[in-house]
Amino acid sequence: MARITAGVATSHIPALGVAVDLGKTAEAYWAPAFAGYEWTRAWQAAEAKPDVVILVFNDHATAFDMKLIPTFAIGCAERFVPADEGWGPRPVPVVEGHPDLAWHIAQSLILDEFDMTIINDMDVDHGLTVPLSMNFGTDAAFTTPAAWPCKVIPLAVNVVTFPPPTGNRCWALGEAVARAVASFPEDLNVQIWGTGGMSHQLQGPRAGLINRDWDNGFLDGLIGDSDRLRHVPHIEYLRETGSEGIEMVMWLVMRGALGRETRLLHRHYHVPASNTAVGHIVLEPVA
Amino acid sequence: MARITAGVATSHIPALGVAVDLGKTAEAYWAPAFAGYEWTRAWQAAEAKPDVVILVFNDHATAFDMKLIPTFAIGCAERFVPADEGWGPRPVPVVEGHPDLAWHIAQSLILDEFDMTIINDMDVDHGLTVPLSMNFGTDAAFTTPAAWPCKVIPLAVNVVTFPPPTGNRCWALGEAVARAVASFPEDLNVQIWGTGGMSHQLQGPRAGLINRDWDNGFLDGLIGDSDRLRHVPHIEYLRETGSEGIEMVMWLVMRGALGRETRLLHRHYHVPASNTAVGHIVLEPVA
Amino acid sequence: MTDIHAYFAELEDIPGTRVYTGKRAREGYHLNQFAMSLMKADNRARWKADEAAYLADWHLTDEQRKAVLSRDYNRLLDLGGNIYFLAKMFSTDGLSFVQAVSTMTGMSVEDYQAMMVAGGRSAVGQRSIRANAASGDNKGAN
Amino acid sequence: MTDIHAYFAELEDIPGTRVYTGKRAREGYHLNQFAMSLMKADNRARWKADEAAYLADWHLTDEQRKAVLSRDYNRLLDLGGNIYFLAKMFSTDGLSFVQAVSTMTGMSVEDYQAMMVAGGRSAVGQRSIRANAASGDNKGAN
Ligand SMILES: [Fe+3]
Ligand SMILES: [Fe+3]
Repeated sequence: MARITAGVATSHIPALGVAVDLGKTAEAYWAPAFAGYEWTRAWQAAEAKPDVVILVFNDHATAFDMKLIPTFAIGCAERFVPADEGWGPRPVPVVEGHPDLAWHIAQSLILDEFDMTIINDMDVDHGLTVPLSMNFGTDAAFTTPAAWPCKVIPLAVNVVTFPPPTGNRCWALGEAVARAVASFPEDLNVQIWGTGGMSHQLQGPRAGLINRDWDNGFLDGLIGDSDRLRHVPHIEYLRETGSEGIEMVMWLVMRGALGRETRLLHRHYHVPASNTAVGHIVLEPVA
Repeated sequence: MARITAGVATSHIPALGVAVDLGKTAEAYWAPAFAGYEWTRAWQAAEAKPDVVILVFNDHATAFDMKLIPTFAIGCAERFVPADEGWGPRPVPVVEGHPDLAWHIAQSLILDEFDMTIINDMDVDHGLTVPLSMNFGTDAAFTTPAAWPCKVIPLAVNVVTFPPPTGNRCWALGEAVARAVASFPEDLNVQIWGTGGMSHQLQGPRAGLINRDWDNGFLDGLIGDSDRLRHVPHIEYLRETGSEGIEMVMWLVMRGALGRETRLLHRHYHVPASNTAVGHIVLEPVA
Repeated sequence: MTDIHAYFAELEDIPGTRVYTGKRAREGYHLNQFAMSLMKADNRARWKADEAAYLADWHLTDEQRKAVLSRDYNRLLDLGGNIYFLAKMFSTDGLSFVQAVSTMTGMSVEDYQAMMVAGGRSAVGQRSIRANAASGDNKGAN
Repeated sequence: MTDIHAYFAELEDIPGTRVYTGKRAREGYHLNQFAMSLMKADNRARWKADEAAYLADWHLTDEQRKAVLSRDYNRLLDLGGNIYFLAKMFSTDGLSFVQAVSTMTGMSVEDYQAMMVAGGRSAVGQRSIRANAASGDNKGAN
């Protein structure tokens, strides 16, 4: 039986991907941001070794333009090619999907009354590939591996055009994903990742907003058996963490999938990377 | 305040559109199918006069291919062009949207935890244009009017790739659409239409299946205060009414939007039109 | 919630019917996308000029390719084709839905049309492969 | 369920922020689709060769056109632009997110970067236009 063994959340800041791709991770500006991922990379390689990652992310006007805006879309393709976001694709491996499990989850979610969009062809942007760069590989220079060590099921959430799904709906989606994984007959070690956030605002006179206290309170809220984050309204993310801080609702899909209680394995917070606060947490479900 | 004043359901058989477009509605084969729409056309023109129709339909491999399959998609564009389904577009007017109300409904539904896909560009196939042909126009020859007499908000439901949304989810979507319409400040007379069905199977050795009793029982179930149809499982539609009879789940969106109780205004059933049973019902909500 | 395994098992229990599940959608992905390409007039012209050459651009299996060229629609359903996509093929051939659909039933177009005018095919004995087997009634099984 | 009118009213209450609502998405539809077109190298080349000629193919309002040509990003946000779409414009100009974003804050790039290194902009006094007005604190209002 497939099972969700861990949840990982991380910012997916494009500049982190650029630092990896240009070999700048050891520079003074970037080193503290990357340092917090060293524990995770060692754990992924030596201990966690997922077969599949369900990677919750958002597209940033890359695969989707304004013609069509799915609230929840699940990638069921054999593979997903890193997108050209306007300056050439990132020099990272093609992302291999897991169509068997992805279709199973998609169909389970629809029977469970989530109104999924099924995607069979999608290029994936930094929102999906930067978290892979932060988690995988073993050398201190954050060299990109020749192939990603596991399959990936992209789960795209609209957080660009308002309203995004409510926090409650995201959490409930995570719960339903966990039920779907549990009913997949093959024995698979599955992780779920939430990406995006933390504090950032990329637009307008208020750009550059960072709220270290709120972000850390959010990280606290993911640990243990509290479900208070489930009920945080959108307006609070926007006021407290900036207009793009709303991406954090995607972390709630991850949290919801871990069940009633979580245990903290690792945590990291750093300001700034480019315009953004870097946040990262690794959790496991408490059975 | 906008309000839902009536619900209409109808088959959307492409052959009915062809009969209209070729001026064959009075031929012996077609006349009985069309006769049952005369009451409705007179009522629409003289009495009902909707400002907007929310038209629940499915795309038949026209606007959507297999790259992307939204469960529920709502059309928010200014206009929707009749699609070329392979033999030229139907010679019918462009369908004018109602972006104000459509965006309002889309946003309300997302806040109400329906995972809508928003569509800003979509050609519409016979699933949407045939019901317009059956409802609008006043002459006995079913001549297509120079313009449709109201705005249309397309609401596309996946009923092609399994699983479609459950009957319960469709009914609940209708209830949420009604709440959304009720919170729109402008005074608008809104109808909701469910389309597709009734019995038909277009594939395999069992093609041509028709189940007059089941279809009529389904029509019965839409009238009054029963919600038994809400719980009919997909397999029952398939076994009893053919593989394409599943389209009837779209009628439940219409029924759900009419509230606790409905009153019958008009009803029509005829076999056959091409491969299909023609079913049609007009209901109003009982306040 | 619904047991997904029971749900999909039941979908396979209907005589003479291939429900378009995710499993079939995967198998038929390139087949259906090929058929969809015939929505465009240019593609139809290229297809009509040389069907085999046109198919060479699409990742079909040999079995799919053969069934496309021979217009074996039941076989195409088995190989992941969906009827709304396959319709682009038979429309390009100038066939109506009634004509194309009748080829899947083993009936002539005339007999099929006569059946429809007489009220269509009855559901009796056509609801369940399992039930038919249990009752010894093999009519339409599989 | 959420009161939709209250929900959207609150989104307009954040100082110096244009939340990308459906209303803005409608107003900015062609603007954002124009920006999206710059994801393709061919289009970027045509755009760079003659910006005004390139824009003529897109249904922008005169105000949007003017703001595009003058790279007035705050104005573009007012006119329905979304930052992820507008990013295709400033990337084509060779600007990073930090450089482009700083132009919206009235700060120099250097000052903006120094602010970020020092921990970023505080939320204090930046949470609510209404609350600021009530307290007589106008900082960042609108
Ligand atoms: Fe992001
Ligand atoms: Fe249909």
